[in-house]
Amino acid sequence: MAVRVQEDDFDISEEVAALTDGRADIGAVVTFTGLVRDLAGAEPISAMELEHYPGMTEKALSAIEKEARDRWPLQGVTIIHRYGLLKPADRVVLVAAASAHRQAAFEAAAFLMDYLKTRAPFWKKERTPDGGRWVDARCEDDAAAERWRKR
Amino acid sequence: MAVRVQEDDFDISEEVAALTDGRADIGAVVTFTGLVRDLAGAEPISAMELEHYPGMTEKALSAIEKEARDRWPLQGVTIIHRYGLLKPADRVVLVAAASAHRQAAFEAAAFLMDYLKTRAPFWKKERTPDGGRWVDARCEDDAAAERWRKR
Amino acid sequence: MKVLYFAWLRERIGAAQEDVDVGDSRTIAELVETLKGRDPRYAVAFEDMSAIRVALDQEQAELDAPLAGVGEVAFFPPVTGG
Amino acid sequence: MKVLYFAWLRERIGAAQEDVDVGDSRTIAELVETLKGRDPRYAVAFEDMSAIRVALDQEQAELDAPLAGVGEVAFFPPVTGG
Repeated sequence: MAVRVQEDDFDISEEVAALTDGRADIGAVVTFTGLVRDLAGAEPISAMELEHYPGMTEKALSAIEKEARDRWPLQGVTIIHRYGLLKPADRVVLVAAASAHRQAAFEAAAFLMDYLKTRAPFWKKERTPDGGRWVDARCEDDAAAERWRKR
Repeated sequence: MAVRVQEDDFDISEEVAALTDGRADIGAVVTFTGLVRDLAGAEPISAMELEHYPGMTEKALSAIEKEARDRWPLQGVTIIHRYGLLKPADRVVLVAAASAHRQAAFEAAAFLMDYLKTRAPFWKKERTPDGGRWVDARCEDDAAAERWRKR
Repeated sequence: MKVLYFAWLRERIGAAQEDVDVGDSRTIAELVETLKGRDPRYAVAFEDMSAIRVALDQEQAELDAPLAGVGEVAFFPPVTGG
Repeated sequence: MKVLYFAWLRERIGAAQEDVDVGDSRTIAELVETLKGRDPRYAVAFEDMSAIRVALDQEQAELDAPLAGVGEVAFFPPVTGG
């Protein structure tokens, strides 16, 4: 399955191999891996809780994958997003895009992340020394998604 | 070493782990993997010979890495390029860029590939049923590198 | 109708999910008013609707979207995954 | 001076590397003319200089770059790695 929502970690090489094994028409694979950082602004983070909307999450990610495949000639797409309790340095999200040429793979991977950030129903809560704090949505993410709007 | 020129294959997960292990200040890692395709235009390719200029290759790749680090706030950069005889579906090149945020990681990885394509002294010869053929440089690659020129 | 709450909305309302009699609410906005009149927790949670997103049957929707034929409504803050 | 050839230049000239007496060549362009006068293989290989790139001591250089103080000259086609 190209889209997975899971508590478990993932392995980048395995996911790339799943896209490329047994075929020789792929010239470029771009991956993005998102990780938990231990700082939010000035405050240290001891853990990150990731909540999501089961059912809608898979639908939203599949819709984002379809949109990417409609826009670029892709031989493969993978989106994996974890949920549950994560620690600093843990992997959170993987997207991978495979194409004959690098421009399509780069653009599609950036697009997948921009849309995922603004359309997939996940919410992060940071645990800090002061307690817990829900992460605010970032204007920059809306702007990043906006640049893919078709004119 | 951030830059490696080698005959051996590489493992994407290992290279990403080398960038991220033991630190929690990295939020984004983008990788690009280039692979040998089995078609060049209409002709099937049975193998690809990759020649390079030992000494100059490492210098050129290190200069490209330095340029990327000057332009973006990066916590890590990896460039691995293989040489020798490769087969279709073999991995040729890996670049990885690690940063706090995804935009820097995406842009730096794309920049590294665009500059590598136009500045690192590698030459590809495709083996086809008709014999061997040196790959021509592509105008698109010059244009892709040109977009990073500082204005 | 099945109503879901996520993130700080879930925490403020004190429930992840409940079955709600939507009464004569025809739109999401009217449903929100109905809920706010039912308990102060809703009035607090739904105080600033500009900070709240809505999905009908797992598709994002606007506040004036009609509820007719809908089985599942979800309220949540702007998403922060990735 | 150490002169290196890569890819199809190496194949046409029939050598990857040679020691060349540059004579009174002061620039790369003059060295190319010297080589072309030495053997027809060079005349063929260097026929279209717009298709050839040059490095002096492993740094890319232009055809009019001076040879003074240079230890290693390399001739090659536009690069095609990645």
